[in-house]
Amino acid sequence: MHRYIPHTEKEINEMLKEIGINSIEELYINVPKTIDRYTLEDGKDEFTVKRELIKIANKNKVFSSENIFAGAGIYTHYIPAIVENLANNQKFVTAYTPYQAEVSQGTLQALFEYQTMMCELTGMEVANSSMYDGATALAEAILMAVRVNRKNKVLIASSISPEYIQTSKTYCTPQNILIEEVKWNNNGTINFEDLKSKIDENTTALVVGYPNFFGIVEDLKEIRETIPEKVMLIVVSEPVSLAILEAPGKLGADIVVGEGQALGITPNFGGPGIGFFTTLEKYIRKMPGRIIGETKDVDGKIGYVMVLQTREQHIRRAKATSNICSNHALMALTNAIYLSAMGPKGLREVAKMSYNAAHYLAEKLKEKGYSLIFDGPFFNEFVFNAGENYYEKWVEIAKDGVLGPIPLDKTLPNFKNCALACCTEVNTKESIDNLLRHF
Amino acid sequence: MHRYIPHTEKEINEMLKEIGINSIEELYINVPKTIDRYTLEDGKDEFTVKRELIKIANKNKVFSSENIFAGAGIYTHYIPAIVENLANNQKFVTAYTPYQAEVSQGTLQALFEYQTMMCELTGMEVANSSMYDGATALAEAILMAVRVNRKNKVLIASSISPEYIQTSKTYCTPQNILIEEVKWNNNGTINFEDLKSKIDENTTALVVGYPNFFGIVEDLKEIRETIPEKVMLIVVSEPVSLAILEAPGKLGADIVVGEGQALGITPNFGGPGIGFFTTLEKYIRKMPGRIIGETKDVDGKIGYVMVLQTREQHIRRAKATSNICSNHALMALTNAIYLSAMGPKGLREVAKMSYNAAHYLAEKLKEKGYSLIFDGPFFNEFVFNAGENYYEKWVEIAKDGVLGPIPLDKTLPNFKNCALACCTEVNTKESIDNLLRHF
Amino acid sequence: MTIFELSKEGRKAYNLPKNNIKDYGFDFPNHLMRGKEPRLPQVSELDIVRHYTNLAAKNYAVDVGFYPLGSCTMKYNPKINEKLASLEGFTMIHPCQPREVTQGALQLMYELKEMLCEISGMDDMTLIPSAGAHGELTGMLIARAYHLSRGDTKRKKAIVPDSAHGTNPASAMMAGFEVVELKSGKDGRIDLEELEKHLDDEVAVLLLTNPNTLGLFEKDIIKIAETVHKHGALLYYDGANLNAILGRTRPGDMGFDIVHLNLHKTFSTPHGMGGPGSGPVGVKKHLAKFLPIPEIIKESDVYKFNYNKSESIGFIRSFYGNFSVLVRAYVYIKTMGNDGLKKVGQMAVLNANYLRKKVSKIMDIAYPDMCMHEFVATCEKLTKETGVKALDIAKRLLDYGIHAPTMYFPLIVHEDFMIEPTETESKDTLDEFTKILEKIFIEAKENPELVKNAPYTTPVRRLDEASASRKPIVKYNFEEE
Amino acid sequence: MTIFELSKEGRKAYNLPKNNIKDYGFDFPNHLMRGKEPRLPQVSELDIVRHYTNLAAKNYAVDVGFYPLGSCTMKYNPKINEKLASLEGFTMIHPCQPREVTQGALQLMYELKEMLCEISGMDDMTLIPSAGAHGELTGMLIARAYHLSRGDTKRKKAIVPDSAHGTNPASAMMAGFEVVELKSGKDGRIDLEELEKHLDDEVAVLLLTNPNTLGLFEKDIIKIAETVHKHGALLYYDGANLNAILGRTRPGDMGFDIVHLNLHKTFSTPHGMGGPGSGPVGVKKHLAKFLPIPEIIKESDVYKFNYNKSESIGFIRSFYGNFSVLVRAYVYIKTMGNDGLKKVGQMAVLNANYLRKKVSKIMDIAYPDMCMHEFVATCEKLTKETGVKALDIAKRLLDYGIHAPTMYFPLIVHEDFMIEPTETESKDTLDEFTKILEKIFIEAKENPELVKNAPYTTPVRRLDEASASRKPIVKYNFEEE
Repeated sequence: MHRYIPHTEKEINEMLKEIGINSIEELYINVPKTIDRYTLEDGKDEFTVKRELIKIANKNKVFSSENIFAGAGIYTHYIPAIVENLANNQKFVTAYTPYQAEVSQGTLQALFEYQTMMCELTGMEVANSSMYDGATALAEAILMAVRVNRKNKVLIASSISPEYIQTSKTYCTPQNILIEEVKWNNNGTINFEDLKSKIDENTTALVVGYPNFFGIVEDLKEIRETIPEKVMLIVVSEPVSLAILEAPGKLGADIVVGEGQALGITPNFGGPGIGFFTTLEKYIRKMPGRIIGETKDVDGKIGYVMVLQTREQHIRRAKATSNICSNHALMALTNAIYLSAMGPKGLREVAKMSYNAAHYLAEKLKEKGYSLIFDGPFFNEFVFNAGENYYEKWVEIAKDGVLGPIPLDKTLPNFKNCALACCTEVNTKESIDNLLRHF
Repeated sequence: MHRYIPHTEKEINEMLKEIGINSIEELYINVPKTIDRYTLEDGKDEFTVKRELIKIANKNKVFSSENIFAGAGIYTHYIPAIVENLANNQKFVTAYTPYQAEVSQGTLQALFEYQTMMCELTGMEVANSSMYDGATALAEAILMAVRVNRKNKVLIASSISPEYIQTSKTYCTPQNILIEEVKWNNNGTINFEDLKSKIDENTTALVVGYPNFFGIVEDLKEIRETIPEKVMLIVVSEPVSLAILEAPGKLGADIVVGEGQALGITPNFGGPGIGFFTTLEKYIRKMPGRIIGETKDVDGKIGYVMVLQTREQHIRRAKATSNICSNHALMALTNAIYLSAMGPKGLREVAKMSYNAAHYLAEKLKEKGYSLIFDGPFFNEFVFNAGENYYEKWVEIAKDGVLGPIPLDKTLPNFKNCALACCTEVNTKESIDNLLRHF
Repeated sequence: MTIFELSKEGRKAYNLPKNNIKDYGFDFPNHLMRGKEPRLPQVSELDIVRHYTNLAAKNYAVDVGFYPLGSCTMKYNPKINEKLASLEGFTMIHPCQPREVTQGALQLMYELKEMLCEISGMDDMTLIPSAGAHGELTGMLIARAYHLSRGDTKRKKAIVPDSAHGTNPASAMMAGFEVVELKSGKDGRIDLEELEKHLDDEVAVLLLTNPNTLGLFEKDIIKIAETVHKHGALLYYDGANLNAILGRTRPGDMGFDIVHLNLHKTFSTPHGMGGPGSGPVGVKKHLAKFLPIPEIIKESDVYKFNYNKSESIGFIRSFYGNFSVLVRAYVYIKTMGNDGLKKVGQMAVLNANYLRKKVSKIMDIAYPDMCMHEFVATCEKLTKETGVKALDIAKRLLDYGIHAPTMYFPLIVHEDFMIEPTETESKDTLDEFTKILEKIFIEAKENPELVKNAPYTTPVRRLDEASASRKPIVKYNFEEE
Repeated sequence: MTIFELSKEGRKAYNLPKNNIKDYGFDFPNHLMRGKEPRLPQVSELDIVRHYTNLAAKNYAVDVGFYPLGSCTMKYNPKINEKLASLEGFTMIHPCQPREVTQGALQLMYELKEMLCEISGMDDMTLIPSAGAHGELTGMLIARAYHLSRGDTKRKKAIVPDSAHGTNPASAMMAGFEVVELKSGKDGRIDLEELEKHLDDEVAVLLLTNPNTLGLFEKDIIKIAETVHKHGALLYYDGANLNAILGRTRPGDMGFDIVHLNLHKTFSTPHGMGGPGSGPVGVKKHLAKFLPIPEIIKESDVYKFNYNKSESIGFIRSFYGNFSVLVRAYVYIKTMGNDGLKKVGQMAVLNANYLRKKVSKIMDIAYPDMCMHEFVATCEKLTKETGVKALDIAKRLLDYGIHAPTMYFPLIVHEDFMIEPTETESKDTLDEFTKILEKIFIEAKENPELVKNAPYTTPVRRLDEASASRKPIVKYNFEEE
């Protein structure tokens, strides 16, 4: 038998006998046989599979971290060794949703602490314990805003990640929610005139980036003051930046969502990362996703359980706040371990170093005659005109071991020859100078 | 403060106050200050250290397993992924000697099971739960034999690994134990005439390899019948071979020792591996090293403890059976996990495949005109004349990605141009054919 | 103790590299600069290591023992999958790297898609959905797009059996459908007549799980498919229970138009306390154009993403799905292969039926037919007799070191357990489980309070869930507040 | 349950590659062919995973909690060390690879040797010894070789203080010395006069641990060294307690001729339930030629092994020592550096003295002087008063989730605890320990039986060690026998 299947021939026979049948075939009395063998190879031994997979992995170029200047939602930060070591504990990895709270306190407490950390970072009152990614977190935020406000128009700054906007549209269209985009200014922040002109009675919420896709930090205070009180402010944020930027919760955000990959998760070719989702206490019963709460056991000992499960599908079915069941809990744990390792000061240092590195790169590019597209204040990403045939150059230097700023024109045709540059604490002066040699 | 040292300034002051002193300096009233700073660099961050170490690691060539034809005590077998995964459990890794048995049952039971497995493999009655390596295990075996027999001459087949012989001599010389080598025959087995001529009243033990350093399998039965009953038979064995070879315990061995690295431990540039040590029950109180035994707790529940500690240094001091304290327990665990994964049939398959691969290589080499030095039956290693300037060729093909048979002449000057070839289950026909292209 | 209580101002567990770059100050307006520092923990590395090590020790997991959680397929998660998924060539690649230097990742995804198409009997597949429910939503959006593309705008209804997973109706609703519940027949299966009654030209899709959540195979599936198609609707397959039919039949062969798979169930990727999972969606040829963006294609030996799909439902998340999960599933399929997958199906069904037979001696089986990978048993009689409920028995199982089965689901059975052993459990384990269950039933009869107050030996005892939801405390209450 | 009891004939957890080589049969004589198959377990992969996962859960470890095992320096083992030591460039290299393709390994060993020489104040070093005791033996053999090389054949004695680690006399004996015990002075330190009495031209070496096992620094060390040297003997340093003096003084500076270090103590490589450790041995210049074979050298930027040392003590094991352990220590030193190591010493001593002060309020400190990294306390008074022994208190500590300190050692104190907190523990942890100890003392006075019967909450309760040694059962008893 196979090494993952423990049955011996003897046992199979004993079991068939207990069931009262004579063959495996009889187990399938109710099931038509429509296939006897797949057009797959037969199973291979571990050694051979390992060799094959290493071969495949080797076809992917692994850039040395300091030579990565690509961000756009997925960031290369240094991940302390303890993060991987602890998150790989198989008692976390091979557990499922904590349906039996008494034997899932590890999961539950870790997620409870994760929620707390996300509330602290965003300045919000409640967090759920994870969405799939930033894009779906935003889509769910919009759906929730509509559940709260019961109006069906949502404004969204065009400077949000195109994939986030598109995902939101995919989620919103069947609900007849109208998504309207708001233009940006020359400095990359939201255009207030356009914004004002689009707000109407039917507007449920405004979505802005903080920082936005172009790295520019929106003035949330001014935005909050500009839009009517009833219009909910949904902020898409990048969590590392929140170590230096004022918490959106302090500036009037109603929902803060975003991608949490930057907090200790490897890039994974884009997934899994994690969507974080925080909001105000008053909306908690309208919130999608899993929420963990503190309680006591019969002996008065503190413990943790899933709360407000009546919002969820297994109870509420078609009336659930969302269809999320499996989420990204292991990634929430990873975030929590990372944030425990960095603490407020470490995270601030990461943010500060990322900021400095990006500004150094921008300064040097400008010195070389490359122009930045937006002149607003940016965090660790910025868009610049990279010159003719940048795409080809980019592929060239990638083969050479440097993952340069991402060409934007394939995604955003208006940004011809433009690139989105990103720096973090792992980019050294030397690696930036090395990148610059290609410009 | 440093990330491994939790003290805050505030706490340091509180602690000094509690002690009743004003400065760290005062802690050292009894200690002269002879150094203020080492000529070392200051501590580096994890990211930087990681980069430096990867750079160093990359200066070592990692051969693809199927291209490794070097053995000589360290073997390249396939190690199932669970072995690493489970042995890396930090509750094993960061525990110490099970002084508090009640909270060390994991360690104790695993070692108890390891002892059982080694007894099964060797056919012996008792095993300790580890020595440093095969060489020191042999040295300790000789010392034990002398403790038992109280005679000071030990015969050792010259066909044992030169490092094992040398180590034994290092250990034996201060005890005035005389080690005399016994020659080999043309077929690589022990020369019975030389053996007989060297046995005398003062002979405590004979040491033979099974298989020996040249891969040749000695006839233990004939040897046992040849030497007087009182002369202890110490067998140095290779554990994988024991899946197909008769257990030395069945052939009259008194002590069986060897290197256990082949059982699931990575080569590690030679260490850590593990020395195994098995013997007969009647010698248990003369045995060196740690031994785990089964017992019961006050409620009658089965548990495990260290036994016969009165043999050990912390109690017996200068009269201890040996000075071994720290041993290679984690490697014993690794052996046990590997043996659990392979079972009797898997291990036999490993042995059989290794045997076949080595015999295929030998056959092809002979076809090409290379001669084998010994014509005795071999397991998975053999010595052949590799031709003029083999050493240079060997270095050349190593740079090319093949770790060829080990040149012997640097260690054994009599074996000019000879090489020790080794195959295991990971060497495929293709990889052997590829090696042969260089011959 | 929470990690926040371990925190000490000034303690640290980090040490960052120096980048030798000057300080640029900040050019944000003052009111956008952070005022109060987030109260993240300030702890040492050892504090963190112990905290999470001790938390993990409080978890039950597949690696600890039997986890017969029905509908969740808690099978063994092979360590080689974890090992290979952690290769830097898979984890350390950025999604925006040029395709010239990510051909391995693209090849793996392309091949996985092909293999999953073969296993499910579908023509095309997307690997993007991040969970089963995400796959369901994707599937429902495809159904919606399909009907709209034909100008058929009145198909607003989705039919969902009353035994279905809760995510089915929730996902249908999210895709804009009105959900119509279909009552199960007396034998726990779809009642064809009842179904016919619900089918009209407003029905867009019927969602089925087959075998269904009772572990019963819908024998009439071919007829069901014909009927659904006859009415112009689509048939959707919830792949949660695919494990049961591996090597025997395929959703595509049964007539399903759309299917989602749960890689974290059938294909052994770990459940991670709730995720990440992966819920690829396969479709028949006529629906391929609606699959989400991007699709992965192969053109003269080069693997590429195609974003140019005018009729696609669009983006359903960022990037390409949960790639690391895909790697694990790929390794699993390579390891099992055609022969292994067939054995998986067979042994999963054998285990379930064996356990069903054994459990039937202790409590009633809800629908005592030959089951597939799982079955539903009810302790209603015991409850009436002793007051001991399914929940109590579940908690008592924890005392004996076994994870409780799914309870109180499907909703059409009362005081029930949905028990799925999976193929990776041995007869010994099943026998042990039966023995313990038997013991608990005796306890319940002799001393019901003992069972009602269980568990006793767990890290915490029975928790007050009701008041936790009434007044939710969902974050740590910092003392200074 | 043992893994043997899980075994079922025909179950398997392996799957080997095919090598496409024909079967050669066997050409061994029949009587050398295995008769009975070894009764290794036949289990599935999941069986193995659960077995070892559940075994590990029964272990206390540094990663679980406070482990103040005196003399063992149970400090935090950083995970980055583990991670980097597991790089294939370190684990998957064969010791016989040509040096042309192992320069990284050789460089690391060479640099580690240099760094350890600097830290210990010695001139040369071997990294080969595999444990502290192996290092001691190596050191003793060097002492022996030194005297013999001078033709001084009558130096047969090694002096060992009565407070020394048991390995000291055992190692000296193994090197052929006759062991002479030196009684400690009233202050727990070496009594110079007493020492002088023992020194004569038959003494080869004095073995010292400094600070000694009472945690006290031998203040007279310079004088001791002079005296020993004056008599023609050598001074050996047992490095078990090196943690205490990091950044302050060095064995070499104190006049030691030979020193062994414990990388698994001072340099944070994990203890692995007992090993593998590593016990490098450093010597002053005049002894370098006696170091074991091979030595590692650097010649015009090429690192090499040198086997050509005619006066060497020879081989002490195969190959080059525990290389993987060396990698961890190298990473640790790089991480800590000059500044970090100094802090290690300071905080280790601070912690010990703080704890000494706190514990002194509960029980007597054996030698109440300023201590170094550890101290010895005795509960003799309590024992007389209540019958509760150090062992009982130790077992009761386990109930409170703390590993007991070393007990009944050194032998010169009774009912004692040797407590070494290490620098990686926080004040909070020390305070918590004190609180628990206090509680146990109260328990002992109010209800001695409670403490005498401890532990209660551990995986097993107090075990019968006596009968286990009387009739040792040292392997599983297969039923069929």
